[in-house]
Amino acid sequence: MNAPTLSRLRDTRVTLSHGGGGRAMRDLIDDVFATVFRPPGMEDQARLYDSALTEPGARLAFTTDSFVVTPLEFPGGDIGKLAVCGTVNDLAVGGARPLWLSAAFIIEEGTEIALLRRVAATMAAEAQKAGIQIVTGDTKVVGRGAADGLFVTTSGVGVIAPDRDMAAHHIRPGDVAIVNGVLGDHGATILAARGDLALSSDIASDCQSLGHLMQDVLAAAPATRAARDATRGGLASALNEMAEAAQVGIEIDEDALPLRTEVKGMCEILGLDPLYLANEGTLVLFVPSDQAGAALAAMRARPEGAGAVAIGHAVAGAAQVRMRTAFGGSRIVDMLVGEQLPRIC
Amino acid sequence: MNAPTLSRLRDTRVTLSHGGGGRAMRDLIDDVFATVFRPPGMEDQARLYDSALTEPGARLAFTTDSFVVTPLEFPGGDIGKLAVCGTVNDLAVGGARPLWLSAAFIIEEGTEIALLRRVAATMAAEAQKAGIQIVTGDTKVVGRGAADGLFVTTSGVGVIAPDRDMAAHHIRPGDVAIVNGVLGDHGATILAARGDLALSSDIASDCQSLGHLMQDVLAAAPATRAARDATRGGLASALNEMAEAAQVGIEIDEDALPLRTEVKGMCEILGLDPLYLANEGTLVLFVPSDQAGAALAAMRARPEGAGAVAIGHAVAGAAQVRMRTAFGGSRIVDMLVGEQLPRIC
Amino acid sequence: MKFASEFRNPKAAQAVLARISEVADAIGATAENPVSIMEICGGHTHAIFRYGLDKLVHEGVEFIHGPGCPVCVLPMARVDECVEIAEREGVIFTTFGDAMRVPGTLKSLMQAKAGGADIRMVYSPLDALELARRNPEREVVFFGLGFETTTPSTALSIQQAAREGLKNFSVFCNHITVPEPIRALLQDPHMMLDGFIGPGHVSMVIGTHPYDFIAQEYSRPIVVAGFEPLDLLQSVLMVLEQIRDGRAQVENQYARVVPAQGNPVSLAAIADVYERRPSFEWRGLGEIDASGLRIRAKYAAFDAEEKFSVGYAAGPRHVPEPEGCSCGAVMTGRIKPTACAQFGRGCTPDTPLGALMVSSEGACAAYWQYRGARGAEAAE
Amino acid sequence: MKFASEFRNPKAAQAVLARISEVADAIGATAENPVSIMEICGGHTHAIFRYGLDKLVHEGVEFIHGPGCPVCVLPMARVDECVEIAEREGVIFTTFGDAMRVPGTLKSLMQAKAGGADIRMVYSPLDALELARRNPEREVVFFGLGFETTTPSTALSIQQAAREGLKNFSVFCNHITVPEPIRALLQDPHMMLDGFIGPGHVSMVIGTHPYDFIAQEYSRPIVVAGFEPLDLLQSVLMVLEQIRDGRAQVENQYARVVPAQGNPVSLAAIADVYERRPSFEWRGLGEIDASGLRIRAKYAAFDAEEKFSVGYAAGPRHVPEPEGCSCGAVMTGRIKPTACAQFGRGCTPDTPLGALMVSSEGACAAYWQYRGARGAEAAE
Amino acid sequence: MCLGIPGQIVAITDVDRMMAMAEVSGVRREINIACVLDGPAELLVGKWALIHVGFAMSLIDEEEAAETLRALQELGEAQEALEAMAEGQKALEEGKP
Amino acid sequence: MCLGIPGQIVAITDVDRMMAMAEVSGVRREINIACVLDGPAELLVGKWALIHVGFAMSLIDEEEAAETLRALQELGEAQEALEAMAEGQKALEEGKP
Ligand code: SF4
Ligand code: SF4
Ligand SMILES: [Mg+2]
Ligand SMILES: [Mg+2]
Ligand SMILES: [Mg+2]
Ligand SMILES: [Mg+2]
Ligand SMILES: [Mg+2]
Ligand SMILES: [Mg+2]
Ligand SMILES: [Mg+2]
Ligand SMILES: [Mg+2]
Ligand SMILES: [Mg+2]
Ligand SMILES: [Mg+2]
Repeated sequence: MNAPTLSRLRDTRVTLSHGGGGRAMRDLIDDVFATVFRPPGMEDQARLYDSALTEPGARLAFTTDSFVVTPLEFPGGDIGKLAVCGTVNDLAVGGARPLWLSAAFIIEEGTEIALLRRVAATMAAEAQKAGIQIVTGDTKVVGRGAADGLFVTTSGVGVIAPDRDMAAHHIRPGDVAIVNGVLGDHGATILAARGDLALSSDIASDCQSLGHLMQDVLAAAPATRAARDATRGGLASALNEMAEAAQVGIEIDEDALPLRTEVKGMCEILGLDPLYLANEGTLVLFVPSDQAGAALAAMRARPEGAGAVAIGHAVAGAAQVRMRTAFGGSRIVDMLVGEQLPRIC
Repeated sequence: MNAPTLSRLRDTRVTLSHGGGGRAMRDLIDDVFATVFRPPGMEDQARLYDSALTEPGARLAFTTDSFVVTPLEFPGGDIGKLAVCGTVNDLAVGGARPLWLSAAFIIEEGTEIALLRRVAATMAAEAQKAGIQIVTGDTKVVGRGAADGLFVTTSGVGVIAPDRDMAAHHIRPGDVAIVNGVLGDHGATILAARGDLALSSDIASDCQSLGHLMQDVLAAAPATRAARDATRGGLASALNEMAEAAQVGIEIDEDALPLRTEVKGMCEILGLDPLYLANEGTLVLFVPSDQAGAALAAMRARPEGAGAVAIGHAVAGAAQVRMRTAFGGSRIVDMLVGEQLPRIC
Repeated sequence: MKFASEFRNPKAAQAVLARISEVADAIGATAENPVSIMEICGGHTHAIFRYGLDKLVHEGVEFIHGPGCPVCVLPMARVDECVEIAEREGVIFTTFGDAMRVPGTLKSLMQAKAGGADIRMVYSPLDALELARRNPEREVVFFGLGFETTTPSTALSIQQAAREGLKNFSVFCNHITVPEPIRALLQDPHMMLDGFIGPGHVSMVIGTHPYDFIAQEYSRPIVVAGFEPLDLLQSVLMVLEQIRDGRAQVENQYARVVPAQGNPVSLAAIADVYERRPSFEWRGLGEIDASGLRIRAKYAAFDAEEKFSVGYAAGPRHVPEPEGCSCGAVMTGRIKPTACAQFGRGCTPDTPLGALMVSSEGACAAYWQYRGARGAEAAE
Repeated sequence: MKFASEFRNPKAAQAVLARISEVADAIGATAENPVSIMEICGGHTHAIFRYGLDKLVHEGVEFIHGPGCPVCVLPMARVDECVEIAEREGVIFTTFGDAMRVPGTLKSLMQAKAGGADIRMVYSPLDALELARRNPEREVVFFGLGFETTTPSTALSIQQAAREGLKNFSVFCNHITVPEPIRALLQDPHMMLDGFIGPGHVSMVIGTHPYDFIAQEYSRPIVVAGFEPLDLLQSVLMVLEQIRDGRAQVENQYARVVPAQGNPVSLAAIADVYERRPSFEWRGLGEIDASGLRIRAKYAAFDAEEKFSVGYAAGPRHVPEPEGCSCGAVMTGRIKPTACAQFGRGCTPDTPLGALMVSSEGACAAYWQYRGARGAEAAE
Repeated sequence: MCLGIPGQIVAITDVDRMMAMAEVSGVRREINIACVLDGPAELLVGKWALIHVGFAMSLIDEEEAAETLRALQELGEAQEALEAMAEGQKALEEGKP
Repeated sequence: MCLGIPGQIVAITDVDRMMAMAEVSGVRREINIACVLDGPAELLVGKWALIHVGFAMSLIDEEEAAETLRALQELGEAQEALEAMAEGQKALEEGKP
C-alpha cells in the first residue's frame, strides 16, 4: 500500500459538479478510480500490445456488459466485482485469454464517495486476481433519480489462440455437460439482499472469475466444444441457447444438480425454479465424453471448480432441454418467458 | 433494406420482462438491435481479425465512454449518434484507425420501443458512415426511475499504425492549434433542448464522426503532434489538459474562435462561457507550424472540417492557457471547477 | 426440507405407482376409457407437471386440471380495474408477483408499471401494510386475490389496519371460494369426472366438510391432498380405491396440515371482514352465485372498490372473453389444452390469449412449459 | 449583438485608454500612488477581468472590487436556512444557478441536492411560478436573491401569484440594496477610495439620485456605467476627469438603459411587496442598517420565512465567518485577494473558504480564474 | 393460490402484533402467527407451521405426518413383498433357485 | 446580480399576464414586460429592452445609445488627430517628409 496521498476530494457524496468535465471530475477520477487501476491512471484511450496478437491465426475477442444490480453491495461481492468477473467470464467461456478491460461508470448524484472507493478497490483486486488489466475508463454523473446509484459497464478484449474454436454449434450428441459448482447462489442472494421480500439468509453470491479455470480445462480437455456462463436467465437459459445453436437435445438430471439448501428454501418460499436463477461465477461446458473425466479433474483442482459435476449430456433429437426429475419423471426445461416473478399460487 | 420480418415484439414500451434473460429479452434484442448492426446479430462475444493488427509495431487502441444525454433526441442527433461518434472520435484523436465498437444499453422500464428502434437505426447509419462495425452488445432493463430513459456505453477498438505516436506531451512551443469548426453547438443545443430554461433556437448539435477527417489530416500533416476532441468541459478543458501534459503554455486568440451567433446569444443570456460548452464533433489538434497549412487544407476539403481555423499556438512557459481577448486584453482560460452553471449575476 | 423431502422419495413412489396400476387395472381403466380425476387446485396442477406425474401414472388415469388458479380465473375486467386504481395519482398498488403479467383488455399490471404506475410486488399483505405505515401521504392498495387459503391473510391485515387506525390502506378484494365452482362443474351436463383431488391448503382453512356435497349429492370421491409428489400419488390411489370399492367419501390424505374442522381463527377473521357477493364472474366459467367475497360495510374504509368507486361499486360491467379461446372447455375437462386451436399459435405464455396460459399454474401454461413447449411437440 | 458589440470595439478602446493615461498622468497617478476606483457591481468586476481591462488601463489606475455580488455577501446562516427549507418534505426549492455552490456551515445547495433535496435551477422566478402551477401538491419556494436589479422580478412574481391565488408559492427573500453598504464603506476610517463606478442595472431600477449622497456628503465622483468594456473605460475616464477637475458629481454613462428617475413600475412593485428590515447581515461586512428587504405582512402567505418559520422569523442567529478569512479587508479595498493568506491555499473556487471565492463575480474568484489561477502566478 | 411450505418458528418477534421469525432451510422471514396462536406465544417456538403469504396458517401435526409416511412405507414394503413373491414365482417357473 | 442583456421584443404572447417573446441573437425566450408597458402591448413589438431574469427591465433608448457611441467615436478621432500630430511632429524633428 502506498502512503495515502492528500486527497483534493473533500465531498462525501457525488454532486453534479463531479461530472462537469472540469477539475472536480478530474479530482474524482484521480482520487477514486485512477489510483487503483493498473497501470495507474485511467487514460481516455489505451494503447495496447501483446505478442499473442501477432501470432498468425490469432483472433481478438471483444465483449461488453452493463451491470445494474440492486443493492450495489451484497454478500459475496459488489457491482465492481460483478463487472470484472462478468466480462472476464464472457471472454473465458469463448476460449479467449482475457487481457484488457475498460470500465465506464454512470454515477447518480448523491452516491457516497466511500462506496465508489470500495467498488474501485474491489475491481482492482478482482482484476489482479483474474490477471487482467483495467486500461481505460470513463465517469459520468447523472442527476438524482436518473440512475440507481451506480451502473458499471465493462468491455473486455482478449486473444483467442490460433487453434482454438469453441462455439455452441460444435456440441454433438454424447457430449457431457459439466458445471463448476452450485447453482443459483447469486440470484438468491440478490433476492434476499434487496430487502423488499423481507427474507434473510446466509447465502452469498458465487461471483468469481473463471478465466484461470477455463485455461486449465482447455489444457486438460482440449476438445472442449463450448462453454457458457449461466448468468441472467440461469442454467436453463444457457442450456436452451446451446441446444438451439447446436440443434441437439440436452438431457440433465435433477439429482445431479448442485444446489444449496438455502437456495432450495428460497425457491420453495417464493415459488421459483433455481434453474432460472442468475449465477455470476458458474459456467456450463460441453466436453466429448472421453475428455469429461479430465475436464472434471482440472476443474476440481481449483477452488472455483471444487464443486464441479457432470449434470447431463447432449442427445440427438429436437433442440430442447429435458430434465429427468429426482422423482423419476421427466419434463421440459424451457427458456424463461419474461423475468421470473415470485409466485404465491 | 430487407423486407420487414414478422416481429415477435408486441409491446410498445419496454417492461422488466425484456430484461429478464428469457425469451422476451431475446425478442427485444433480435427485433430492435440485432437487425441493424453489421454483421447482423449482436453476439455475446465477437471474434475479430484485421490484417493491420499483425503488422510489426502496430498497437491496439481501446477506449470507452458512457452516454447519458437528456433529452435522448435533440436537434442534430440522438444518444445513439453520440455514442458512435464519441467513441470513434476518441479512437481517431489518438491516431488510431477505428475498427470495431461494442454497444451496451441500459434501458429504463417504460421506454418506448419505437425510440429504441430510432436510436439503433441512427447507430447503424453512423457506424456505416464512420466505417466501423458494431460487433458486440448488451441490453439491461432497470425499473422505472432507476435510469433516465436510456444510457448507452460504447467501447471502441482500433489499430494504431507502427509509425504513429500522437500524444499531448509531444506538443512543442510554436506548434499551431487548429479546430475543425464552430464551438459549443452541442452544449448550447442540449441546454435549449432540455426545456427547463424555456429557451428556443435553431442551433443543432455538431455531433459527427471525425475518423475520416483525422486520417486525411495525418496523411497531409504526418507530423501532427496530438489531437483531442473537445467534449465535456469544452475547448478550455481540452487545451488545459494538453498544456499540462506537454508542460507548455497555450495562447489562443478570441477573435479567431469560430462561434455561431446563436451560441454567443445563449451564452450572453445565461452568463456562460462558450469555451466550456461541450462539443461532439469538434477536435483541436497541434501541428508543427510548417505543416499547419497542409493540415488546414486537408480539413477544409471535408465537410466535417469546412470551418477549420487556426486558433492559436503553443508557447514556452507555464503550463496554462491564455486568451488574447478581442478587446486587446489577455486572460487565463482555466479549467472549469465543477459544471458550468447558468448565472444571473 | 422437513415435512417435504420425505414425501419426494422415488422408491416409495414406485410402490404407490404399482398399486395405482393394480387398482386401475382392477377397475378396467384404459387409455381409451380412462378414469378422469380433477385436481381442483392449480398448485396440484403445477406439481403434477413439475414432477412429471401425469406421465408416470397408469395410462388409464387422466388428470383433468381444475379451475383452482385464482389468477387464471380472474376476469379481464378486474385486471382493468386494477390498472385503473394503480394509475391513480398517489397510489402505491401492491400485488403478488403472479398477477403482474395477467392481461387486461388494454394492458397488464406489468405494462401499467412500465407506463408509470407505482406497482410493487410483495410477498405478503403484511408488506403492503408496512408500506402504508411508511408512506402516510400515499394510498396503498393491496390486490387481494385468492381462494380460502389466502383470504385469512387479507382479513387479518384489514383487522390490523383497523386496530392501528391506518387511513391509507385498502384491499381490492377478489377473493373467491372453491366449493361453488365445483358445484357448478358438477351441474354441467357435459361433466365426466370420476373423482377429485381436493385442495390441501384451502382445506386447512375451511376443513373437509364443505366438500361433503360432492360425495353425498353427486356421489364422487374426493381426497384432500398435500402438494408433494407422494401426497398426490397416494391421493390418486385413494380415489381409485374408492371407485373400485364403489364408495364416495371425503377423505383426508393431508391430515398433517388439514384439520377436519379447518382453522377457527382464520374462519372467524373471514367471517368478521368479508361477506358473500350475490354473484362473481369467473374467467372461462362466467358468473357463479355466491362464489366471491366482498368487504363488509363496517370495513368499508379499507375497501378499494368503495374508496375508488371501481368494480362492483361502480355498477355492472362485462368484458367478453377473447375470440377463439377454449378455456371453458379445458377447465371443465371437455378438451385438453393442446386441442385448443389457439394453443401455441395465438396463445403462448409471452402473449397469452386465454386465462389458462397466464399463470404457471394454468393448465395451458403448464402444458406449454413442462410438456410440449414450442408448439411442435405440444401438438404431438 | 446589437447594443453590445458596438461597445466592444478595440479601436475605440485605444483612444479611450490613451485619454485615460493622459488624464491619469495629469493627476499624477502612479503605480505606487494610484487612483483607487471601486466598481461596486460584481458584474463590472467580471467584465474587468474577462476583458483584461485591469491590465490595459494606466498603471496609476487601480480597480477596487466592491461588495456588489449578492451571492458573495450572503451570510452562511442564510445558506443554512435555504438548505433547511429545501430539505423539507414536499418542497421544490428553486434558485438561480449562481447560488448552488455557495457553502453553508454544513453544505451547499449543490450538496443538499446530492443528498436528496429537490432543488432546481431556474432562469427566472417566472419559471418557479410555473412549477408551482404545475405541482399543486408541492410547496415551491424561490430563493429571492439580489440587489435592486432583481427585486422587481420577485415582487412582480409575488403579485402575480397573489392574483392567481396560488397557495404553494413562496419566496425566501434575501434582497439587499446598494446605497447602504456604500455609505457604510464611506464611513470606514480605513476607506481610501477616490471614486466609484456605479452599478448600471441597479440604477435602471432606482435611477441615479440615490447616489447623490456620495457626491454631496462624501465628495466622491461616481459614474453609472454599462457592462461592455467601452462603457467601463469611458466611465473610468469620466471619473478621472472629475478628479482632475476637482468635481464630485453623479454622472450617467449608461443613459441608453438608465433613466435618471429609474423605472416607476419596478419601484411601485418593490414598494408594494417589500419593506426594509431594520438591519441585515452581510458576509464580510457584518450587519448593515436598513440594507435588506422583507416581504410585507399583506403578502405573508408568500413569505417562506413565515411559512417555514426560518431565518429572521425564527429569531436571532449568528454564524461566525471562517477563521483566516480576509474578505472584509478585500471588500473594503484594504488588501488585494492575493494578499490574503488563504488565497490559493485554504481557499480555491472548488473549496471556497470566504465569500469572495464563491461566485465568478467575487473578486477572489475572478483573480483566480482570469489572472492568477493555480496559486503560483496568483501570488506573483 | 396455495403455495404453502413448512417452516419452523424460531423466535417471537412482536407479541402485540403476533409476529414471529420463521425459518425454512436456513432462510428466515417474519410471519404472522395469529392463526396458530392458542396460549402463550413462546410455546410456539420450535414448532413447525404451514406458511402461506407470510402467515402461519396451520401447525403441522407431526404424528399425522409420521402416520402418512408409515402408510407409504407399508405400501412400499407390501410392494417389495409382492415383487419378491413375483420373482420367486418366476424363478420357480423358470426352474432357477 | 446584474446580468442583463439587450433583446428585441418580437411578439406579444399573453396580454393578460403581460408576457412577450424576446429574441437575443436568434435565441428566443418568453419574458414579462410589465416594467416597460406604457400603453398597448403591441406597440412594444420591434423594440429593444434590457432583459434580466426573464423580465424586460428597461426599454433601450436608441438615441442615447447613438449619442454614447458618437462620443466614443469623437474620442477616437481626436486621438487619431493627436497621434497624427505627434507623428508629424516626430517626422519634422527627424527631418523626414
Ligand atoms: S390455449 Fe389459450 S385460448 Fe386455448 S384454452 Fe389454453 S389459455 Fe385458453
Ligand atoms: S482568498 Fe478566500 S478567504 Fe481570502 S479574502 Fe478571498 S475569499 Fe476571503
Ligand atoms: Mg473515452
Ligand atoms: Mg455472460
Ligand atoms: Mg470519457
Ligand atoms: Mg435512485
Ligand atoms: Mg457480454
Ligand atoms: Mg472524448
Ligand atoms: Mg450481455
Ligand atoms: Mg426517469
Ligand atoms: Mg396418464
Ligand atoms: Mg492598473
